[in-house]
Amino acid sequence: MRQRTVIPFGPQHPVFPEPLQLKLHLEEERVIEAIPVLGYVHRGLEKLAEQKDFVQNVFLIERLCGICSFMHALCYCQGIESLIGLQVPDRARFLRTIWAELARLHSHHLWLGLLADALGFESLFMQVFRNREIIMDVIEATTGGRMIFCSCLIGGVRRDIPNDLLKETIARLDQAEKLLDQIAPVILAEYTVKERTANLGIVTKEQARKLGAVGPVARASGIAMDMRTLGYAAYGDLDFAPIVEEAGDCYARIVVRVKEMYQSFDLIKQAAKRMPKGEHALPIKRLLPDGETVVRVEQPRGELMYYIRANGSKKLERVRVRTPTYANIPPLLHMLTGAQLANVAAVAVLSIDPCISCVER
Amino acid sequence: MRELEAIEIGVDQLLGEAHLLAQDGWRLVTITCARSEDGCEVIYHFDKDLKLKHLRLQLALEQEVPSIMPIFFPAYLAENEAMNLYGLRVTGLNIDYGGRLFTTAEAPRHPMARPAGARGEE
Amino acid sequence: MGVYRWARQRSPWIVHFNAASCNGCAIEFFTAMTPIYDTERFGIINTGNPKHADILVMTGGANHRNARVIKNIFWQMPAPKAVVAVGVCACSAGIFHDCYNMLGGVDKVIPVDVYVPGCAARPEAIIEGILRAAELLAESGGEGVGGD
Amino acid sequence: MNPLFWSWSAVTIATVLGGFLLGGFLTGIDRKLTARMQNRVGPPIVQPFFDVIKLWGKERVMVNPMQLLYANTYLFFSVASLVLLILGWDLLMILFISAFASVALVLGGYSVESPYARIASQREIIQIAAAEPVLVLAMVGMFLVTGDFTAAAIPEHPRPLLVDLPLVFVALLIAIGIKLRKSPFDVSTSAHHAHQELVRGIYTEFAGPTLAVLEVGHWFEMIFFLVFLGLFWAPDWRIAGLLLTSTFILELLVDNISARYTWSWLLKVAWVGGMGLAAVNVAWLYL
Repeated sequence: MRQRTVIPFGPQHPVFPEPLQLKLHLEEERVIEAIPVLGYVHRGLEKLAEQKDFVQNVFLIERLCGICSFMHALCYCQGIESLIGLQVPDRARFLRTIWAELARLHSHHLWLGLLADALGFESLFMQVFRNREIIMDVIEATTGGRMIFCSCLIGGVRRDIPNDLLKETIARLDQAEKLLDQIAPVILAEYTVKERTANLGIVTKEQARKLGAVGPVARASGIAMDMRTLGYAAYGDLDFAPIVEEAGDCYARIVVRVKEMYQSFDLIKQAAKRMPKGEHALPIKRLLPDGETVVRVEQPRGELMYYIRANGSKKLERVRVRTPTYANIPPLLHMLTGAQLANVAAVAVLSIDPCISCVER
Repeated sequence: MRELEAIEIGVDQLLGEAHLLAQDGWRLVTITCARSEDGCEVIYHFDKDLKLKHLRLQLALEQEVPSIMPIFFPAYLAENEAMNLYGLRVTGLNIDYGGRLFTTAEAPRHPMARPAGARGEE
Repeated sequence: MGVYRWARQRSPWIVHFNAASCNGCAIEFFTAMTPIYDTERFGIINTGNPKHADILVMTGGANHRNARVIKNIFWQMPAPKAVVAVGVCACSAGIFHDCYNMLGGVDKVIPVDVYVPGCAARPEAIIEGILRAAELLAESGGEGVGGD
Repeated sequence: MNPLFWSWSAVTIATVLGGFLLGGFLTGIDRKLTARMQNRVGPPIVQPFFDVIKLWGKERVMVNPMQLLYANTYLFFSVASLVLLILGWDLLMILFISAFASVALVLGGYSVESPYARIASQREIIQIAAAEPVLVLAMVGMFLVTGDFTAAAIPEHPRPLLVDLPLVFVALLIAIGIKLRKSPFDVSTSAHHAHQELVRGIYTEFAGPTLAVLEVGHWFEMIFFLVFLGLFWAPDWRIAGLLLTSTFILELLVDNISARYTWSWLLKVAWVGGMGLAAVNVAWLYL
């Protein structure tokens, strides 16, 4: 019989900034079985959300995940707005779209950097993060925060982006897009990157559907599923189509995300061009949520779903968060089985862009 | 009060309904567990072409519910989580964390379950 | 010995552990390694291995499951060593302090030498915190701060 | 005492001191240049000395006493191979001594329980298997050109070796990329940062002073291979220096523009590419 090793991959592991633990059963360097051990980040946020009132919850929900905090706030606010029957002003819808796309940009940059790092491609990691800093500067200039924007409110957004700042933002983003033009070919055409990622971690269209893959993982397998086509915020007024690749391997997931970065630049420009005038927030005094609802938005990692149940008081009865990584863990386990150890970090785990603090809350 | 358009089903109908949905190409979005007056409420959310369908299940205290993991594999995290946080009794799990998906022995056993004497509290 | 103190301050190697954090601080920590901030100009290297590290950078608070891991990493580090708690969660568990699964800040589990506030802490603040810890390492003269 | 002994001792001491200083500075330059290529400021050139001194002053944590033995063996054989090369001894023997150093490292990795270090040791064996045959072929080529297996014979050869052994030189670039632990060949340890699946591979379980010994050993290994490459343009040390500088920068450049590869690919490149090139060159000389 061949020798079996069990490698506890994580929770503290250098290629992996988050404490996910995978118990990898190896034969030589081949993974026979992978079992995720969760709970290293579990805080009990859903319980806390029932103890605070629904306005305070926005601040709590933003701290669910530092990378896509705006998306969580957006999704939660949309849910509460639908429960109290509030229509947000047009300008707020467009501003939300801009920030949502900025969040997607910085998240995708981050993912690309971490992937490069896991592949041992240090200089690409550095270049991607250099470009990401431009996005972060824009975020800081428009919201005042870097990781946690605190810009989404129930009834609108906390602050406006004045038109001259908007113009400046677009100029900065053009700069970032030009830098991305230099980086993207390196990722997509570099021999070693392609060899390390193509034909690995394949999830076919059928498997992706069965395993419940969402976001870029599903789109890389040929499923045109993008929650933005539901038309929330200002997405209904903008022109875009979900980006789909057919191969379903790790390389296809890279391609999807790189194209989505360009799509985000484009969406921000469209939104800035069609930015309506007017208020950016409505007061919510004396309005209380009642009933239950399910809201979905497209996070950088895929479909984010909130189930909110209120009872007409200030405190909510139940807030259930289903994050995209939660849905992408079954496809991940599928990818890991049979993978080489060298490909575990780089190819399988990072290609779903995991966010463990989202999963465990 | 605005309610979710959910199909109310009984525990014995669950597997049959799930089977039909699976054949029809629906995707399991997630399973939500919530407290109700006398026990626990489980909502199964399904999606097909961006349309949602919900199955609602009212459970009495200590009532068991079959796992839908054999039909929808992605249920595995959600069911284990419900077992952990709500003390839901799920039977027939393929991957069973024994009600300890997120928490360890030092933490409250079923932290989201009803306070004082209700299901799952020890 | 003087020469060791002198070298210690100039070569702080880091191990980073992300406990019950929202990733915000963890990502800002990564950002601190990259061109705009570049911690390597101070000799700071993210070794990723507790046995090679002088400074443990903690982001996120301690919960019931990861407390053991935090202790484990801390005790694997050879003396002298220091701990930097980055972000409000690592300092006091912040908004999560009364969650059922949280123990509190990292200092509930291991001794912390430098507290870096912020939600999320900015990369400049993180670098400052690490350099402060490196100074502590140099002052300790071999006994080790944050030891027992 | 006879004068030969004194001159050998002087050369030995000079090599040990010089190798230590040069190795540290070269590593510093390596890190600085890498940082500059990545749009960073980078550490001071003397940073590797800070690191080694600091490591030397740390607590002695060892998994088992054998670790110290293997680390010191690694350092000793790395130094010995460089000294013997400078003294111009038999190349084959020098090669075996430098292989001993690698074997000591592998044993050090195997001596601990950590699965990371063990898997890295397996990979290191593969690296040795990939690089050593190329080195042996290179020495056979040198022998065919100079008619002598000693390193001292090479500078006396009328023409630079590069003229006769161009393909061997290219093959050696691959082997030296492996030996210097540069991307894409860096599968068993990570040179500066441990951002790979095996943490720092073989080095994972070494800490404090023992790690310092390994670091210094690696400096000597690096100098050894650079001097070995320098033989290709001996005796003109100016051109050899230029050759070495450009080789060094080339390795850095490749390190910076490629991702790390898997060990199976490494074997393919080293055996098909490296050995193929070297074998063609040697065969051509032989005929």
